[in-house]
Amino acid sequence: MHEALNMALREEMERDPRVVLLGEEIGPYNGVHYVTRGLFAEFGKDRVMDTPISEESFVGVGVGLAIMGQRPVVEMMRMDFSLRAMDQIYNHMAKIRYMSGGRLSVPMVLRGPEGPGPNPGLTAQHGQQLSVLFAHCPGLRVVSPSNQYDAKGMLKAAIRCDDPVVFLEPGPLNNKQGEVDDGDYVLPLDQAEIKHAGEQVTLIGYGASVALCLQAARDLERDGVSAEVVDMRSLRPLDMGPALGSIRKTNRAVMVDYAWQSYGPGAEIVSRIATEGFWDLEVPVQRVSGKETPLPYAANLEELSKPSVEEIVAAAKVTLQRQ
Amino acid sequence: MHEALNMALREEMERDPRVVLLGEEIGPYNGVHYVTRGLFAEFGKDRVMDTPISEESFVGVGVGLAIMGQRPVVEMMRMDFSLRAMDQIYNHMAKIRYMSGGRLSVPMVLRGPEGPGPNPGLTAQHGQQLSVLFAHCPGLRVVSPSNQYDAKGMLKAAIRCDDPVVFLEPGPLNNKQGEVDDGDYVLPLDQAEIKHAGEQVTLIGYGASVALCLQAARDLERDGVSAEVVDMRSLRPLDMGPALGSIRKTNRAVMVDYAWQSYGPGAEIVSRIATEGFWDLEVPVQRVSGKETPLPYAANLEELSKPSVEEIVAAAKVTLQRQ
Amino acid sequence: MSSRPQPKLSTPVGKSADGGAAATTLSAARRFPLDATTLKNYLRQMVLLREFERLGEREFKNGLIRGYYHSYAGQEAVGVGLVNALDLHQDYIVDHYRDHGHMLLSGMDPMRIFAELFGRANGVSKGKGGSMHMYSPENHFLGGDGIVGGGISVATGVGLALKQQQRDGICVCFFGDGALDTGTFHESLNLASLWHVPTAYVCINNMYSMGTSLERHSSLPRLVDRAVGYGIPTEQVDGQDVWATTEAAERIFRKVRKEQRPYFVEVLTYRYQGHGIHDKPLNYRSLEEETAWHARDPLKLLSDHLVEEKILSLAQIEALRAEVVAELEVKVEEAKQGPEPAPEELMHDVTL
Amino acid sequence: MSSRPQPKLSTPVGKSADGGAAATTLSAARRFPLDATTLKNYLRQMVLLREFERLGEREFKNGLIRGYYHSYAGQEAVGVGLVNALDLHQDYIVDHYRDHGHMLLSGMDPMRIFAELFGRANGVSKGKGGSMHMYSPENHFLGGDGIVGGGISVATGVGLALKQQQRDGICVCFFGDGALDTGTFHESLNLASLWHVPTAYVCINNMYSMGTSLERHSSLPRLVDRAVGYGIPTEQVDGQDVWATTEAAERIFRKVRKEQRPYFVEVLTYRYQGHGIHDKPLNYRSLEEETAWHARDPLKLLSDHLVEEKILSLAQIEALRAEVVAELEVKVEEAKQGPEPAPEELMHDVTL
Ligand SMILES: Cc1ncc(C[n+]2csc(CCOP(=O)(O)OP(=O)(O)O)c2C)c(N)n1
Ligand SMILES: Cc1ncc(C[n+]2csc(CCOP(=O)(O)OP(=O)(O)O)c2C)c(N)n1
Ligand SMILES: [Mg+2]
Ligand SMILES: [Mg+2]
Repeated sequence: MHEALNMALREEMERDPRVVLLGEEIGPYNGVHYVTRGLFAEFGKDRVMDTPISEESFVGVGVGLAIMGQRPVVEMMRMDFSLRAMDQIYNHMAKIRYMSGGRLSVPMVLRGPEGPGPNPGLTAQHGQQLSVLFAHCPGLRVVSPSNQYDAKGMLKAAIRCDDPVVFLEPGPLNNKQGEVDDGDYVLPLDQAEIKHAGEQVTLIGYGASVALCLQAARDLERDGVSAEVVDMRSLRPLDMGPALGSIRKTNRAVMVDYAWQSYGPGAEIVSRIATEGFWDLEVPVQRVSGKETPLPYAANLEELSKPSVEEIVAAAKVTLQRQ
Repeated sequence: MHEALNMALREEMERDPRVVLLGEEIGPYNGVHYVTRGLFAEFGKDRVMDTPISEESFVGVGVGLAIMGQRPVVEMMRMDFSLRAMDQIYNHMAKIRYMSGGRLSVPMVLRGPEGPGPNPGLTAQHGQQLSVLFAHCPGLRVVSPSNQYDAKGMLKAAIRCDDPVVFLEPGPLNNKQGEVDDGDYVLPLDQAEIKHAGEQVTLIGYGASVALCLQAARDLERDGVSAEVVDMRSLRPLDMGPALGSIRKTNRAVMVDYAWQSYGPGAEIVSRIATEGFWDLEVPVQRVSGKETPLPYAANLEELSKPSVEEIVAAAKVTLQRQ
Repeated sequence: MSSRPQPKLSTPVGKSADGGAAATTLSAARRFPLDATTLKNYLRQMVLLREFERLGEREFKNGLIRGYYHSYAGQEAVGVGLVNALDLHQDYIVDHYRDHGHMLLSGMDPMRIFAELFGRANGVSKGKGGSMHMYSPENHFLGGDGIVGGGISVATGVGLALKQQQRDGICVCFFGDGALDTGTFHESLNLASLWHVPTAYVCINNMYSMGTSLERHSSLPRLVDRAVGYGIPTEQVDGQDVWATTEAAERIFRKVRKEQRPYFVEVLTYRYQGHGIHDKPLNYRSLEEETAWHARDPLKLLSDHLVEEKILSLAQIEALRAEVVAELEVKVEEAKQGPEPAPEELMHDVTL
Repeated sequence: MSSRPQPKLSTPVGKSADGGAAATTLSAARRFPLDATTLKNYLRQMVLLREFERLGEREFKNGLIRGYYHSYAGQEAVGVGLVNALDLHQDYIVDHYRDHGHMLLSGMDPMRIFAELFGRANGVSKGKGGSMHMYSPENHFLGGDGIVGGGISVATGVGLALKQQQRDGICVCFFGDGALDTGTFHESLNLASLWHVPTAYVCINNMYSMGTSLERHSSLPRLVDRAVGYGIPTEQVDGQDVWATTEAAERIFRKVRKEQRPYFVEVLTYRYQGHGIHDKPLNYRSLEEETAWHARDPLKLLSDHLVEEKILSLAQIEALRAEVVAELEVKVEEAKQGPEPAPEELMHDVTL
């Protein structure tokens, strides 16, 4: 996915001189996850700024730039490190518009990879999926793309958005290839989308878990089960339309998420389905999530800790047993 | 509630010399919310330590004390300020046991008031209910009491617990009086409890929202509706037993929470009910929560932003309309 | 701790890390020429700030104001000296929660500040922000803030933006002595120094972080000594004396503007009231200490001079005060007339 | 920046904030007496650390190790000098992620470290922690850490605990030059100074924070100059020379122990490998620079001396190396035999 993100950044920087990047090792080092590759050479040190290891404060710098009319895009080398910046994110980036009675806005993007990937062995402090920490905070927009096409269009839209946007890059998909549309297009930041049409069960994901859902749908096909895959794309605001519409048809759903299940993003989505889609559900929604433990190092444990295609397939079949 | 908390701290400090307190203005100043009142005079500066405004680091100091066998109780003057300490909370306090393969434990308590109270006008950065940020994190125990009796017994249990405990004190109840049991008792940290028996609808809360549920139950009684009130008490781990048991009887539930609704604690509780209690629910679970905005200052807006007894009563009646 | 700053500023005078002649002493400052008109104007401003807080606290007790109230009383010479040295057509202020004085000095209408404190729709932030959260882009006042140290990195970004946009302005960031204990202060100074950010970091050292005195929260009592690790000039200024604050501010801001480099300023002063309106300061400080500071009250120092120099008589000063109070009372009444915010305002301004 | 530390330690020698004679120069250090047995033992330890990383990187390339691998190669004289100066029956170490060397020196079995790196059940952390997350309470090694600066406040708490428990031990906290850019470093030093915490804060300045050279991430190139704001002694030490590190460590730790006060030490050294195993350092630093540092390789300095003094011959040193490697290969093989963790281990140790 990094090519698409890189292209989005380059295009927006060319289009709008107010767009500036801040982050660790994004300059001469070219970025740890390739997303900023080549941009320092092309745009120079005033627009691609290497930061010391001061997450709280360079997020705050982003807020200051944004209220002054710049368009900062701030990278967290890994989203885990945003734990250091939570005060700036919750109390400044997200709230200044409201606290100022709408007099100021914070057109800023906070982006970086989350979850257990691209490479294995990230361990407990580097591979967390903390999406819900952002999704819970009014004042933010929180989105996560599931493929190259969406990644580019959504990042460009995020940069042009006058609200602060937390752009969650699915770590496991960072190195996923696939050609990138070189057109200048933007995508909505508040719309879920059906990524695979099906009839019998609805698989719901966002970011990296969409890839798992799509694979599960293919596997289920082989077993004669037709699954529909919904990509939420935006966690804040939530667009429940496509999921509820799909469930109206399938009457069954599986929520898939890399995050820890308890209080993860899936909790809100499932509760919305269970209330707004109550009369359409024939069986309980199934949940497939990351296991509730810090990310372990050992290969076998790390695999066990992640949501798997097999679990999704099994969960889908559970929803089909009780008719 | 502060008397009960104060008594719990005093008793545990008398019982166990390893118990030490850290926090802002908890020393000679006697604590902003009275919870540490008198303890500096009684136990002195080595056990009641005033800290500078360095939340990230004095939480880290607590972690260091804990792995060395002390029993630190670290106060956040307001839980909002723990946003500054999220890295220590998520990556150290919660994970050291796991990352060390169980060789170390972190017997530490992080406590402080959350939510819009005790006094009004706390505004956007001081009155947040961030419970879910802690509840999502494996490795932590997260509890919140709803009355003086529970507050004392749960805080004493938290201090004696070998796991790190986040003890969420309901700000709105901080100044609520009520005599305190001066016995040396502890309460379980992982058990929900029925706080008011009823037949027709189940009202579910934790911390401050339990008081709203109890008032709503009384009001509903007047209107001839019998409501049962479940106090979750622990958010991590969740004890769904009492709520599910109650719903098996009432077939109806209202989830009440001061937190922002989207991705708030209620989301997980509702999703658990909607899956594990699926066959017992006759109508969708209703949710009454804090409105999704930074806490506004104006008196009328602040009132509107909080969950109200009226909303709970109305929601309960909605569940009773469709039979 | 004996080296703790005393009212009479017995502390060694601030030395500048870059060796510049940044020393500010009372005498040196007194030599700084301020004409009669300016001095009269400054006195009027100081009276405005002092009386604003008096009325504000009165209305708090009357129940019109809720939550937090942090009085600026005692620190007037800091704001008057520093804010007047700015050109707010191009310069910006980022403040912390003790912000009423700086808002008034940046030209915001007291009526709208009162209205915000009353939680009315005609308030600076439509009644949604409250005492700590007012912003006036027109006046280049970019907010108070409720998080200690929370504005320091934001002000670093504001300064950086001015640089990136190739504008002439500078940014001034106000915070208290307690903010030096927050990591973000140190992170931000390092960034500002590396990036040559034109932001002046002004620590208003009023000797207390809430109920904690300087020597109990700061490992070194001279805060300039805690800001030397960043290769930026630092300086200690007498915050009771408006000549001193004016002289220092004009010189320092000129330097920041010209060299496009950050600067750290420690202004020594004292807050007269408790930390917040409910706080009883005599629980943690002595009457003697308070009296000593009041002996160098910034309004007194200026009034005495104006009287000595026969620029104003005591009667004229009293008249001026009465006039200011009368004006403020009108603002209070006007503010009270404001409606409470419409219910739908609750959900407005969260996002677009 | 010309003032950037050069291999030959051209930087002015560290000065101590408390005025103590804390200067450490090569010459001064060389006068520090270390007998032949000690020196031979130190050489063996340095070889152990160097060869451990060589084998570790080999096994990473063989696919047995995944994720992160941060080599200690080049920094051996730091660990050998400092850790040997501790009494790990009473003292404690809190480390960051570049931790293999310090774990070996604190007496942890290389087999169990390899096993952890291989993700096996017989690893230090049962295979759950990985390279950055190993803890050995028995050896008083309280963990590596993956968060830059994350251990600094924890080490402050460890030192405070020793004080509260009235034990004789001290705590030593290791971190890199990049950690000085994190706010928690500054918060922690302020706390440690206020509370008289017996923790020595040791910054291993290897000139780079990942791909960012010192002068690009630090507003002052001498890190001792960034730690002066806390009223605690600071000192710069030559990290290539084991006499220098030993002399400084013994003197400094004695002082911390005796006075129950914190101390900041900047040890100048260089990492030979990339930041992590995938990093190509020549993308951001020159071959000349690398060569210059290799000219003062800590193993070379010590070997040369041992040969000059006829304590060991080159052949004996080669033999020693071969012997160490042989021992390590056995450990690697033993570690490989370890089973992967049982599946139920996934959910163990999260909470009780
Ligand atoms: C991160 C954070 N921690 C704690 C508080 C509570 N608090 C508000 S003001 C204050 C004292 C700050 O004193 P100082 O910085 O000296 O400013 P002053 O009030 O003296 O102007 C504290 C502890 C806060 N608002 N933010
Ligand atoms: C809070 C945080 N931000 C960023 C990172 C990514 N990171 C890991 S090590 C490192 C560089 C640290 O360099 P230094 O402190 O000098 O230690 P060294 O690697 O040189 O030993 C960075 C940026 C991290 N682990 N934690
Ligand atoms: Mg102060
Ligand atoms: Mg380094």
